[in-house]
Amino acid sequence: MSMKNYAVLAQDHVKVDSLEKVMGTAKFAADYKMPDMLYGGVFRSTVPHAYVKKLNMEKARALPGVACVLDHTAIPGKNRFGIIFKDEPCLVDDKVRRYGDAIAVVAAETPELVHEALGLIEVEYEELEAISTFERAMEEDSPKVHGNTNVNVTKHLEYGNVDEAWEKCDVIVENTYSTHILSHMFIEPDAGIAYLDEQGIMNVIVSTQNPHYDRNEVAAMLGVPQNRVRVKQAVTGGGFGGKLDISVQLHCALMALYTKRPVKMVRSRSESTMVSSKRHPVTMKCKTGATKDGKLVAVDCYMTCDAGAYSSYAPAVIGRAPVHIVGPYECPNVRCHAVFAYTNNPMCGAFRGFGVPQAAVCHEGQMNALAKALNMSPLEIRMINAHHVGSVIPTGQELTESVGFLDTLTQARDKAAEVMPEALDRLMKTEEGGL
Amino acid sequence: MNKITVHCTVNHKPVAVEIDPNKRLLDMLREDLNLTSVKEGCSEGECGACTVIFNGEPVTSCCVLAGQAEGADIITLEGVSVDGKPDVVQQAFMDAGAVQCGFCTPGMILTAEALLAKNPAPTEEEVKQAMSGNLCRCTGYAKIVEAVLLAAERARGGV
Amino acid sequence: MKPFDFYAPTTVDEALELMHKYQDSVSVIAGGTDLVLELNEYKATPAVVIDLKKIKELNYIRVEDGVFRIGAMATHASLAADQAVKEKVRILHDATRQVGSPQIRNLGTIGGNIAQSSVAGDGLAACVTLNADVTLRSVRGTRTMSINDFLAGEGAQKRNILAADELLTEISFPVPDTKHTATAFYKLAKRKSLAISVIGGGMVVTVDDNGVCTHASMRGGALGRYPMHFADCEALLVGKKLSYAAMLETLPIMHDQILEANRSRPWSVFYKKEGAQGVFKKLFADILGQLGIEEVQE
Amino acid sequence: MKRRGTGVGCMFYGVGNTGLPNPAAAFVQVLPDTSVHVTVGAADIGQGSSTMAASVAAETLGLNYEDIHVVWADTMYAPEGGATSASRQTFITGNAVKNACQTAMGELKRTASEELNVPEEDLVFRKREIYSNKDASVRMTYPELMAAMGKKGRLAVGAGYYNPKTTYLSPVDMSGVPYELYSYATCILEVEVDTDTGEVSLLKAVSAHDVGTPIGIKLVEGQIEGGTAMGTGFVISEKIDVDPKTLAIKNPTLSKYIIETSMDVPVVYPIVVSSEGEAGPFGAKGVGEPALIPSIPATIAAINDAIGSSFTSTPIFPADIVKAWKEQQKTQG
Repeated sequence: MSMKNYAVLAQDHVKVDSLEKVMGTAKFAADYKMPDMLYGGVFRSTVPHAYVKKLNMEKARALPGVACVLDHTAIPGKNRFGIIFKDEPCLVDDKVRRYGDAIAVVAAETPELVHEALGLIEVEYEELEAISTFERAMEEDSPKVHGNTNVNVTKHLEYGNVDEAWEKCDVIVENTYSTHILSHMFIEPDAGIAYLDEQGIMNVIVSTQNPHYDRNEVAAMLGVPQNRVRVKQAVTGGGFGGKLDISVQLHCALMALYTKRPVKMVRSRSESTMVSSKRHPVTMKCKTGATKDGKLVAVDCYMTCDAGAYSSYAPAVIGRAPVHIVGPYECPNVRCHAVFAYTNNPMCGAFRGFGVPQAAVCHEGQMNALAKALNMSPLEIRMINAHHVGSVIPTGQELTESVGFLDTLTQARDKAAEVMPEALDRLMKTEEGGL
Repeated sequence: MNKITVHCTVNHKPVAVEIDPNKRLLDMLREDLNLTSVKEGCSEGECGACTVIFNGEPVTSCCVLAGQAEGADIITLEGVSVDGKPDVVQQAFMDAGAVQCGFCTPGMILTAEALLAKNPAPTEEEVKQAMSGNLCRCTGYAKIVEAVLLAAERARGGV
Repeated sequence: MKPFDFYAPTTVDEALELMHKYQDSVSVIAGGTDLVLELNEYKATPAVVIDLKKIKELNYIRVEDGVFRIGAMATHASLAADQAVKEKVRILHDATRQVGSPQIRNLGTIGGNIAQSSVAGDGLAACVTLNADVTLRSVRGTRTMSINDFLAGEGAQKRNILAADELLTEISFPVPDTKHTATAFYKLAKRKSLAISVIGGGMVVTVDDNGVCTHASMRGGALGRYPMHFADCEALLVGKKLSYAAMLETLPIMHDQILEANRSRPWSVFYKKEGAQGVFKKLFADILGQLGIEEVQE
Repeated sequence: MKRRGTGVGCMFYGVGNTGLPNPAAAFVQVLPDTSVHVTVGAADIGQGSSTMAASVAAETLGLNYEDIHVVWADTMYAPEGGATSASRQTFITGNAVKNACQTAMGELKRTASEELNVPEEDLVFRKREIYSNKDASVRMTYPELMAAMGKKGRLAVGAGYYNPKTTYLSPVDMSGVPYELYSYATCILEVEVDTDTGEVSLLKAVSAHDVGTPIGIKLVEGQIEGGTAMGTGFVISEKIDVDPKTLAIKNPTLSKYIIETSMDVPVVYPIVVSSEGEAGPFGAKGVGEPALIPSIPATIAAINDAIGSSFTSTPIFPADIVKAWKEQQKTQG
């Protein structure tokens, strides 16, 4: 590492939040307690796709100790939110689009009473066909999850001339890659507390990765100016992208508005995992060509994804994955066509990497396949194609600084030679001779 | 349901808590005694965030009813620090960079305290074993294991 | 949690009186690692909860007249740490030291594991492989029976013979003669800690002075409702000179038995049958090593 | 039988949102006693964005890390921070803090220049001291400077923001400048596969990350170690199961969704690689997501290397491994 002589950087300092965390005084959202505080809970759908025909909240409302039971009619402002497309309801107003959609909310004096009240709410559904695959979503006669198409978002990247490039290739490899749906499993389940302060400002203290976005959504839902809402991030127990969407913010604020009392919501592990976003499962059909020297000539990838019931960060994932589909390698001809669909599956969203982990499964698989076909070592083919200052990526952008890729390759190799020499030997060998 | 009174020692002080029997030790510590360092991450004894030292042994307080604490000696993270200052394990967690989101930290530190009380010079493997009931999603455990070894070394007067 | 009344008796007799009084409306806490979760999720809704932790007379591990006697309230941690168990009964040592996590092992008890009779109970699989005896007590009396008979019975919970007012108090089995008998347990799971067994394989083998197998017990936990009994495999070994090759010959039989038993679960049977053979290969190597018969290279 | 395999995984990662504006801001004030308030919108979720903000402020202002107090992620007081996502806070909030500090330094420099009689451009602010880069003996302490500021009725305050230099991408072919800078990484990872049971043991992983300039070494290492573990789990243990009928998640608990314990993770050797650049604060780039990515393809490749399989899909569970191994034995036998 050659670096400037920094006074503070590139050294170790005790993190600013460490002391309170090791002392146990750090306040996570569930740790807040306020006088007169209520506990909140959500009545959720147990079907994936249905119209709500009847909703009976009277028995729950009649339970002593229950402060409010609210459905979508209680929302004073907008009942649609979402980081990019506003397609998710705070409380279901037209139809249920996934298992676990929020239909009603309850605030009561104790968590036990919340549980009991939720059990008293009655709902009647008119069930619709549930779309559970990308393929079914794309069929013309399939029911539509939103609007009149199940196409959530598409992207097309085109660079160079892919169709003409294949004849310049000495070797072409073609494979289909797929990744699965995963959960962030941040250790702290979602939680938050909302209250109106003495100035009438709605305060929301919440476990979140994006307080300013939360503020805007709470203000829109309440129909008040953004400066009448304060969102304060509680100490947050991990996120990994899973706390970028709205969790309890809107429900807490809505009930605090109606009851004029602080309302705390703490999701159980199951509820948290059930309704927070998931990693997009992506299928990538990819054709890659190279010269006999191992230089990449062309990449063509068709990418599809079942993004689940709501859009969340899908437009961000589908924007990022094509740009990264070749990996950190030079390639003069690239095409990537991507289609993400709405289904009634669990909602996918932001998860550490935004589609690049999925793309990496594809581009690294293809590099290994090429190495095998060309009888080169996996390290060698990567070095031959590595980005450097002056390389151009498939959007036409030239890289002008800070491209340390080759250094990561050589430094990883050298460290491996030291700590895992036999393992590195296997990597340096070509495929010849096989196993 | 008849309320019960639980007499126990919490963080070196005797307490008597009148409580409904359908509460867990976790609830009693957090709600009745306001010891909110005890975290609830999974409610099934899996993540270890609610770990407390119970009669000298680390246990997950979500798997214990409040009534079972009768007569017990219980330590939470609030009872670890010395005169409001971090003890050797807490300091080592800070110095080793073992704290990220911090939600697993209380359980991690208590498990480490219980380990070091019995085994002041654990091997790396023993530390990994001892900490294997505390899930962490941020650190990959490397710096946590490092912190426990560092604390052991410092406690023995090494550094 | 639904409301309930809570009792923490300090003697077995006191506990039995309470169980007799409240019968079906009682839930008993041995370790709590299952019951407290069920209570919390409203899956168990008893009117009365009886905690056994305060009953000191149920917490022991001792050897008496060549018999291991283990109190129901002995924790997994205490069994895993017990020197006699480690030296003489590797199967129980290896099963209990891998239950859940350190925290769970400090709470969970062998009696609870057996009384719960869950599909993937490691302590249960080990005790079944050992063909241990269990002692049950109620105000009506005491009965001792083999653990297999215990599991075969239909009591209050349907999962074993225990009546509503009956308490499992002791597990016992003869101390193995480690010169001639070896025991082993292998836990195949999805991770190295905090894991539920995918397969918990247990094996006990006795040989005579000539190395001929005189007794074999082979069980596979989590392969069925109760630890699967590979009786035909055992029969094939008994009377043979023990060797890795001889032991490997049992695997096709095991394969077919698992395939047959899991026909209704086609999605899991492939791995169960292949994985079980992998598990038993490790057990064979372990047993042969303990008896000093053969070093098996993996 | 136990077989070992090695895999390599590489990646690059554009820091910040893709071809979209995504600014973040910061406020700073140096108080009369030289302690500092830095206020940022960035949500710190434990990864260390606030520690980063304190470090960048201290480096820029010429103060010590301990002098800085950071307030974060309270919309009542803190300016827009944007999301803690896309590995963007070190780059974007870091630059915002640097810009805010530089604004605050306008008055500090003017005052120091007057007091020391040194042109502003020759002044060095470092570790609580201000001196001339021509003659280091011409110097004053920060408290002396703040006293002078007080006498002259000047305040050291600044607001700053930063928006990455990107362009919107073409709707036709996605051409344009999607990100201002990119992080790079390489991971080499070794596994041991039990062909009888399909169990995978993660042995060692070397993961080298070009972060431009590391703000803090342990901060970067912690990201790499955690990311590497999460990436291996991505391949061999984690999976959400969805009920085919209700489309509900069947395993929403930590007992059924399997993340790694301290006994499962590989031994990770993190390598912090630096590279030269001007875009990030002092050349720093993001590492949060890059930390995760390369161990995913490296794990797949290592398993394929160990048993000669050609897995192209995740997850790879023990049953898949046993099946692949058996099939391969069949074709070879």
